[in-house]
Amino acid sequence: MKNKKAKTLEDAVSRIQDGATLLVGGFGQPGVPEVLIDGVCDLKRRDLTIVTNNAGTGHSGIARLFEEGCVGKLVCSFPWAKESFVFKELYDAGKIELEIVPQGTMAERMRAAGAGLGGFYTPTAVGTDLAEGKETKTIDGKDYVLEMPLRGDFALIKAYKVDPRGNLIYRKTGRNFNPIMAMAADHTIVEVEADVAMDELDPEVIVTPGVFVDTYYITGWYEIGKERNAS
Amino acid sequence: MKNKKAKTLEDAVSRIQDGATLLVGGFGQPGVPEVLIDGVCDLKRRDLTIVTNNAGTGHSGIARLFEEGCVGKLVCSFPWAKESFVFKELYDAGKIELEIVPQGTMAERMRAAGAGLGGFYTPTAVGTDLAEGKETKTIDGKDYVLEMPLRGDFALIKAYKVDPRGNLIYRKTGRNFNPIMAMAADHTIVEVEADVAMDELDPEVIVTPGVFVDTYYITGWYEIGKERNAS
Amino acid sequence: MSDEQTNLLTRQQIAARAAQDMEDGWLVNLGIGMPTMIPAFIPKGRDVMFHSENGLIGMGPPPAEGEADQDLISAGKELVTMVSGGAFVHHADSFAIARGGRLDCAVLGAFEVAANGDLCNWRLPNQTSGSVGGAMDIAAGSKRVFAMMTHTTRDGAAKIVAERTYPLTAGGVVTRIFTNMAVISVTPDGLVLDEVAPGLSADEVQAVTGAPLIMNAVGEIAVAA
Amino acid sequence: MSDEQTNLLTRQQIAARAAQDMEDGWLVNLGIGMPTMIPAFIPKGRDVMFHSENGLIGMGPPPAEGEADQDLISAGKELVTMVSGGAFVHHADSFAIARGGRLDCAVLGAFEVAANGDLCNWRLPNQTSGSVGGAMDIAAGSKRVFAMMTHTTRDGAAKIVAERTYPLTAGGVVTRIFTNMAVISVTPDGLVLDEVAPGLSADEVQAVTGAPLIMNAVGEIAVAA
Repeated sequence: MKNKKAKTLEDAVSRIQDGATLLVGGFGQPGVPEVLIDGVCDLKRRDLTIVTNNAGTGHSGIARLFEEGCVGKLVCSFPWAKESFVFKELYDAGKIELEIVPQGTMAERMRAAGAGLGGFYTPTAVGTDLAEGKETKTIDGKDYVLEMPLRGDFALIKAYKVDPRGNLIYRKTGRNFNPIMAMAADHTIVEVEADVAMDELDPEVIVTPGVFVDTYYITGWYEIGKERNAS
Repeated sequence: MKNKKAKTLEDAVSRIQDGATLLVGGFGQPGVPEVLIDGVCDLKRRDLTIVTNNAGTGHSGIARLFEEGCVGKLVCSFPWAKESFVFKELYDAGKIELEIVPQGTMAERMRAAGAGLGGFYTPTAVGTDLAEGKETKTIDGKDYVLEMPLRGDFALIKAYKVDPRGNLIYRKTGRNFNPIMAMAADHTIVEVEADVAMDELDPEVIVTPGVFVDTYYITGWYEIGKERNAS
Repeated sequence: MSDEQTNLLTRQQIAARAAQDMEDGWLVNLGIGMPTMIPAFIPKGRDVMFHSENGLIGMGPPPAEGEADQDLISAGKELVTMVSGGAFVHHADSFAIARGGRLDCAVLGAFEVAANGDLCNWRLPNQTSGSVGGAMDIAAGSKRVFAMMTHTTRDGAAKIVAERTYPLTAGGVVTRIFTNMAVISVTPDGLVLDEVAPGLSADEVQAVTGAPLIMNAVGEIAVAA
Repeated sequence: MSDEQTNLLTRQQIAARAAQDMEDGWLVNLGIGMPTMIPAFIPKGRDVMFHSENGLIGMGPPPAEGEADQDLISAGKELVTMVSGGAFVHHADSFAIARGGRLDCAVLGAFEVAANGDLCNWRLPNQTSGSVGGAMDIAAGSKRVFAMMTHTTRDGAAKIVAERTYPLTAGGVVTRIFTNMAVISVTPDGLVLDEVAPGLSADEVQAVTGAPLIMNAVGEIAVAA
């Protein structure tokens, strides 16, 4: 059986190259793979495209990735939160590109990529700025916008438990985008609190089947959003 | 709290009127709501459209619905199994209409309906008879067929356990189309083996949230595909 | 100047009024800000479930001291709890609920609402972008959209207008408007002034509203003592 | 006449040969019929997981006597078991796996395969419809599609042809063909005859094949004693 467990943080993320597109899980702080993001920071990559809901908090996580100059473009739904000041500064200085996508469309575009679809028509954003330049179509008397699949070279996600096959379960609202992103990337890397033995996860309750998981790295529990001790 | 529990089989299904479109769960025999189907048979409705994977087995379940003249049209992926002889006879006699849909497209069309989408582009069936008359589009150099959402007036599904909110879990391959159909109908009716008290289903393992469930009817366990004692 | 002196409803009073419209058995999504005050005012005996688009069905009140769970937050990123009978779903399923018409109601803040129900709440006209979040999906998909806001800008300009001037969030979706001055229904015939705050006249409300209000049987907003 | 007398492989032998191509770590979908015989022949030590499109990841062998579970079946509607580390998913997720490119291989029966990899396996030309099941989705989405079939029809007509004459299942998808006479790869240059059954010559295979076969280094199919 393929060993998907990364021994070190560097092993988990080192395939990521300059210019890669990374789908990064999390909504608010739950479900953000903070350890993996730090691992990517340490690689000092350049020109990454990051797809994630928020534009980072304070100076850690995604914000650190911005601050250290690793990111060329952000695709997100909610860029302008108070705590996303690092992103704002870079954006105002013209140092980072931004694509705003409605949150449900963002989730659905990744799901479409994962499901092998070429695109879909959504009622979201019809008639708005965010539909500009996009094909529209009237279907059964209702207007829709054509949206394209959004695929990552890598997904960086956070889960609660993993078994040796890479089957995942999540914890509460830490689930959010993570299962969708796991489906939508060429290579899915999981930060996970704990690993369990084979057969400990009931096949009825697995949220992300291991077929979507390429690599996982065990972090143990940590307080989200707080500074961690270096490992 | 709204009481979704039907006291009798008739209460569970009696809203169904002539001409309604019914999404009926199951693949093979697991997950087929046989008791609900018998309930619909007893209503003696006419001109129903049935969306389900198979064309019935022997003389019971969906096959009984065909045999009693309730169905005007079948939408399915696998009509010509040996055991679907009742359907074949009606079809050959010109008494029933048939729409064949690739199985994955059928699932995705229902999901699209449930997710409020206007349609989607799929690589499935490109260049085949089943794409005839459908719009095609080349996206990023690959050809796709436009498929439309498939919505039901009712979904008739089978689940394993239900709580008072209508939250559902399924059992093994009895899951199949059921969760998708629950999302895609105006009114979802569930046949379910057992009901459990509030808080007995872990919110992490619920497959179909109760928001998709309108009515459920408890049947207890029965041997699938076998004649049942009248209740 | 306090709200009381000017006969304007407080934020709590607007939330309390909007809460009266939440019907038994509804699934409701609440936008960031004022709408999140609604759950505390749901009339007793009514069963209303709250959907939070980050995958939480059955959002409950903030946790008691010391009982917060860092993995349980609302779409507004506040620590919350979960009620009995809730479920967790992922983001695509959560928005399938919203876009697929399973939300009985969404209560959203607004910069501007037009007489035809156009909702503008994601971007200011002088900004090049905004934080859209899930607003467009939820506004486009919900069975009903209630706008909840102050009746005018701080400068006293109308936020309820004949035709929108702000960037659109979703067209023709708002069904009712709850402000610190009035309750207004959006109908095919135009805006209907249903209720005014105690001490205000219908004409006073019309004076700060940018579209004509139909006034048939204007009631008074019931405000708890 | 028995297969042995005519140097044709038995169904088991075709399955055993195809099983050799199942690589360690693969996720594989097996079509109805002959392909379902493959799991028994996977070489020891290779980890191959089987996907059944009715929502079963990790399909295992048929249950032991008395241990069948009525809710656990394959896409071919036979009672099966589940291996350790499997998972159940619903139909949309199951086909997301197939269409989304997570199947390393699908092994499907075929009526006809063309030199360009066109797969025809869902409907006979003289029928007005067929039971498509999941064949089109799986064939269109899998990273590799292996066709597994008798080399000719019962009447001896070629099933491997220059251009398809049967209704299409998916265009240009077949990567390798396993028959009772040969193993053939579909390449941009055309069909390459990789191996022939013991006792058969390459020319004998070409004689019953409807498209030219490239013959560079033709091996012999290894058959267990």
